[in-house]
Amino acid sequence: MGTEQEQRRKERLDRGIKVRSDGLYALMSWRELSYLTVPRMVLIVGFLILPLIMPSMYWERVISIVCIYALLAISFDFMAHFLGLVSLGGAFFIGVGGYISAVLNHSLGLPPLVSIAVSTIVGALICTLVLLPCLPLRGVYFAIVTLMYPLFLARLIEALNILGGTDGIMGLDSFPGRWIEQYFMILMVLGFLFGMRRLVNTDLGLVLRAVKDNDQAVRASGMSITFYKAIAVFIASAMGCLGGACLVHIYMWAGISLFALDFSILPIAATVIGGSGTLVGPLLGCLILVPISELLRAFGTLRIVFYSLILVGFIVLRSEGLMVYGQRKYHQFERWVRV
Amino acid sequence: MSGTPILQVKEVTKAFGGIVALNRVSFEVNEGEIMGIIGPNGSGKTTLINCITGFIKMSSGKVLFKGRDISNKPAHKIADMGLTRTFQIMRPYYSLPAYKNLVIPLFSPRARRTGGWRGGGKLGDRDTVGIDILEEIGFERDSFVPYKMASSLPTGYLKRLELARCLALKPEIILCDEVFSGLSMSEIASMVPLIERLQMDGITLVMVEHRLRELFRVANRVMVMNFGEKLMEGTAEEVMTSEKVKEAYFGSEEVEEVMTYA
Amino acid sequence: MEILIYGLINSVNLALIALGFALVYGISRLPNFAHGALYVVSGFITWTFLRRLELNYLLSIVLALVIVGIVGALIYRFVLIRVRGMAISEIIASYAIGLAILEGFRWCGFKGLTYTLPVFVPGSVLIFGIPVDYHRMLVVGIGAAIVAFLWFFTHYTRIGLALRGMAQDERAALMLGIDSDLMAVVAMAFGSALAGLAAVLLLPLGNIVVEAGYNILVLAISVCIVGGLGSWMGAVLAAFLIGFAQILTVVYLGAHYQMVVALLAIILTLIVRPSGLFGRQKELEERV
Amino acid sequence: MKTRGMAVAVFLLSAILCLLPGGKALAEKPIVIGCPLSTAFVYGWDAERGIRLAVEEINAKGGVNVGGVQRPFKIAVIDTRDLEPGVPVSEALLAVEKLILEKKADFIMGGPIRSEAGLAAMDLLSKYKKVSILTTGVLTPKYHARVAKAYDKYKYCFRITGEAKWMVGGEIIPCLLEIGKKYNLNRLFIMIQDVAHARAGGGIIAKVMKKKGWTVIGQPEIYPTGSTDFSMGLLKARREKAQIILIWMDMPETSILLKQWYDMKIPALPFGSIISAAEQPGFWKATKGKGEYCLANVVNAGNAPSNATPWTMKFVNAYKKRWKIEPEAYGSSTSYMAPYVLKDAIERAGSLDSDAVVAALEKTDMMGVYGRIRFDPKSHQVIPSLDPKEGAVGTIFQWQAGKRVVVFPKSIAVGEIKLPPWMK
Repeated sequence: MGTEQEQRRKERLDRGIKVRSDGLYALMSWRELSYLTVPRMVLIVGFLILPLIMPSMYWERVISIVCIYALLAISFDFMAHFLGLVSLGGAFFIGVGGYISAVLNHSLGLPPLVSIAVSTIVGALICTLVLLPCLPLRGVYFAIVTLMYPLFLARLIEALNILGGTDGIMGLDSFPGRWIEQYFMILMVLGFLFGMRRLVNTDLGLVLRAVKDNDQAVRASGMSITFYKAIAVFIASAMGCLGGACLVHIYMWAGISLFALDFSILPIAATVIGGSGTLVGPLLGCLILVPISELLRAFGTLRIVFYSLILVGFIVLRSEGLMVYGQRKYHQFERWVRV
Repeated sequence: MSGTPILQVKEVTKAFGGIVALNRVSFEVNEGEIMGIIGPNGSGKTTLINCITGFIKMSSGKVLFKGRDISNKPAHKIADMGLTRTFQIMRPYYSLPAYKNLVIPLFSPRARRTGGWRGGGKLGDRDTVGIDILEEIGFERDSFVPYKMASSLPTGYLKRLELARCLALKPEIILCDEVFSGLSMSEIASMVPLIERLQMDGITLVMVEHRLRELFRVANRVMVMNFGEKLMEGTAEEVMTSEKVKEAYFGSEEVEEVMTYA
Repeated sequence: MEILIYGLINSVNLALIALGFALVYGISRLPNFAHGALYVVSGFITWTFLRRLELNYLLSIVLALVIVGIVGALIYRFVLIRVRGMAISEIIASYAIGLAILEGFRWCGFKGLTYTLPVFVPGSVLIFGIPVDYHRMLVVGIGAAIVAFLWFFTHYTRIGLALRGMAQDERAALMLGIDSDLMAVVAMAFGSALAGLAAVLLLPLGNIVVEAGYNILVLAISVCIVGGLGSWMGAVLAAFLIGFAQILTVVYLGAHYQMVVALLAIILTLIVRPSGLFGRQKELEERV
Repeated sequence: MKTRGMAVAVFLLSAILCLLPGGKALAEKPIVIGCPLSTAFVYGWDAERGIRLAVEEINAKGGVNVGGVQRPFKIAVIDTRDLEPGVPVSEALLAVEKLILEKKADFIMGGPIRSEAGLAAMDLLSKYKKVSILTTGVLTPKYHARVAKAYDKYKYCFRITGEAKWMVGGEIIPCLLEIGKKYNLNRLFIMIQDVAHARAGGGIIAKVMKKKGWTVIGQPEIYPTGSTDFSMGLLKARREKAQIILIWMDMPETSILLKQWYDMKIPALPFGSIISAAEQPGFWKATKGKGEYCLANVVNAGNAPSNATPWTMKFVNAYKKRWKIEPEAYGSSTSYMAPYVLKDAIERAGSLDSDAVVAALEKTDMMGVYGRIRFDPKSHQVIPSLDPKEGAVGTIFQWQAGKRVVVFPKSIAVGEIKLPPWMK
């Protein structure tokens, strides 16, 4: 009965070139050198050329929005995958960064680029301080607190009628030039992307991963976990606040709708689709999701339905995300093997 | 072995809701000494270690380390002072390779100050220092064992990794929580000389154990606990002959056997 | 005096809203972020039965609750069951489904302010000089009845005990032969039906609007967190706490701080006692 | 094989292209009107219907004569979702930019509806130098104040609908005083939504009515957007014997407020300076008559049947025929007038150039659906008045026996204000 039919199973093996070029830093041939650098160059050059080949200025604005969401997505991915802190607080970072930059620009008259830089640092400090008491929380609790912070701040600004109340702060000046705005955003995203990838492999990055893996062991090694979590939250919120500050200067306006839920949900969707843990994945996720949502704009609210169904599909089918799949395909090949 | 007490535990009590886990336990450990703590399951041994190292808040009592009061201080501060511990349930970083597991403790403020286990004040590259420590506690240097992922290491190596984590901090005292449990005879045999070498390097050890035969070979003094209270304290021989210990262990033959053997 | 009456009414409303969420989380550890959507959807379904098909009011309510219960069960069976355990995926998946349902209903025409449900009993009466309408009193009565029924159900019926077993410890329940997935589906169906019931009771007071879904979710989460995620009795008590707190802020502090109170309650509780007032003490389990 | 396929495709493409300009009737390139509206809300789809009706009528009569060439209007509507909570305003601004840059809109009409989005869009419009006529939503006086303050930057922004300052000073307060004289009521209680324009409006009304000798009870009760319980405020009104409750809320929960007011039989007349739920004709059926006696303000005439000008009833009937329902929200008549005002301005300017059209718009003088339409040259705000012959006339109506009866201003009133029976 069926015994003679030989069982076959798929086997995955690393490609020869991967093994040779992996870890050993003496790269012999151009082929190995290109094997490593080509994907990275494609990403960098592609992302830099993108604004130039865009049909109309409108699509350039879409790219700036992609950059903002990409910053948020990378910060979410960094915190969730390398720190174990699942934060639904993208809107919180955007709001804090945006409002600080608006106040600096509006009342102190700082030029946009200066106010963005200052608001990124100050915003990150404020976010870290505000989140400090919630760092020991785990899983669902931390997620819910970070989800509540933006809603709370929005209602607070609305109730106390400060910072321009519900009308918000208007008349902020935009970036000096169209191209400056575009390439400032892109360079920031690429800078943070490759900066984070390097950070993750440094000793500090290892400590953060250890905090996620087993924080009691880190405590037993004489290091305070809250301190290291605070450093990581500072880095992540710096990215978020930068995004917020840029958004405010692109639209020359800041209001309580900076705390909108979209800023929390879309980056997570992008990370899930792009592949969490690879830091490039979320960027890819944004590059896919934001333009799609623009194209579907004509369908009105059906766009959101389509959006959430993609998200549910990716989560439920638990495909590990495009980037992880891409890496696997790039580094390995599969063949059938008789058992 | 100078006689000055390095660790003094006074009247430590801990109650979880109604259950009293520790009931006014007090003892002292002198510098360079190996002290054993034995007792049936649930006698509060691990809770005692957790209280001393600050992982659990004590209900009452004091702990002095080299004369300084460290009761209820945060765990990482106590570890930073040199009072390190291993875990009964091992806690390596499974997602990292073995030598990278040591990068974390070598990243701690204490390691930077003291330069790690053999550093003598200056901390070299964390990876090489890590591999040195691993080699010293029994990871073969030139094999690929230090580079294997922690998740694929056998229990013996993981237990050694726990010890290596404490060594990386250049500790003055290590509280070992059942280092021998779960090991095969051969692994224990190779572990005992390691413990003795640590003692010669001047490290004080407090070992919570069930395997009495190996403990009695290394321990200078032994304390027996039962239901959260200290039953008695004394040299290995006194403990083995005392009636109270027999009752606690209801006359387990093992004590008899060890008597004939020692 | 009016603070007492309307504080009670507000608290019962909050309890009804939060009960479904607390039940689902209590039993299967699943934060059901589609709660707000199920609430609003049951309102629209009842409306369609009532207006389009002219069924009698009670029948359309029962049908709507059954349908919402089935929808809740299907959501769990085909979507959430595959993401059990991963905290972030559960939250995102359930929130995304909720979003899809809500925006889907909005797209196929349920827009504007003209969708309402009639009140059970029109008119109002003066109690100690305070006008209270019959419908709100009815809601308080039904609310109390539901809490009593839930207490009876979880203490004296087989399914109820099985649900409580799973709430205490899922693995232990599995060992005793309780099929945890089936129980989770039952819990989700029950939770969604409760959300529907809350909708059917509270929506006649105003009109059915898609935006209400988001507020309802925030209120449900705030009550469940303060009450301690996992214990539905805690949620009922927390509902009274927040209900009266809101009414007091409206009277003494000013009405515009009302929403701020609910959100502040969440943040403070989570920082001070993550497991909430009545939740099980998880402190030890996390520490060692 | 591949190259041959390419050749065929190219040939086909060019054939289609040259056919296109052949058609004569609608040959001229259409004038594109971009409408960034939140189509999921009554203000959005109502404004869209108004504009669409006007454009259909204009195109039927041959379109717009631009320097001798007849060119039709073409509408491009985009959903800005700006009235939805949780949606960032940048989404609405992105929609405006999509209209300008991708759909190549020559003019923007209707405008983002939420005040903060409208104000934010002003900077964008001045950046791209696009003429925009705001017809619904944005009521805040800040809008035309900014135009007046930085004229050369914001000169492209026009607003054809009424604004809060005139609405309060010119319509609501005189109407309140009239009710006060008629039934000698003078105790006012104010309930407003926690939104900037509501706070400002509520504050001004409280101050002015105090000066006019009315007793205003306590501070205005401010309710956050989305609050679902108004019992405390209504009970306070009852306890303090308020006679008129002024309501300034544009959120769906206002129907909860009205139902509670009716159930509690609060002896006070609800006066909705802005009360979104009560504006729609469907409101009556939805609340089973519980909204009886509620006064609501629809900012401009024509949104409720009245005979302000000969054109008003013509518009109401045309609207009912086209969309099978009476004009719903306060944006419909203004949105209907905007294309006509634009057509008139373009024909006078003779070209689509923004600056020329701005100059022409400033000299607009046209008898429209809700009175005489003229723009203040400095602030580009339509000039309001109580008399349809002088300027744009507002409308306050009262729900009486299921119908929306216009009761103020006197010049176009159709009925008298009535008090609820339990108030006598």
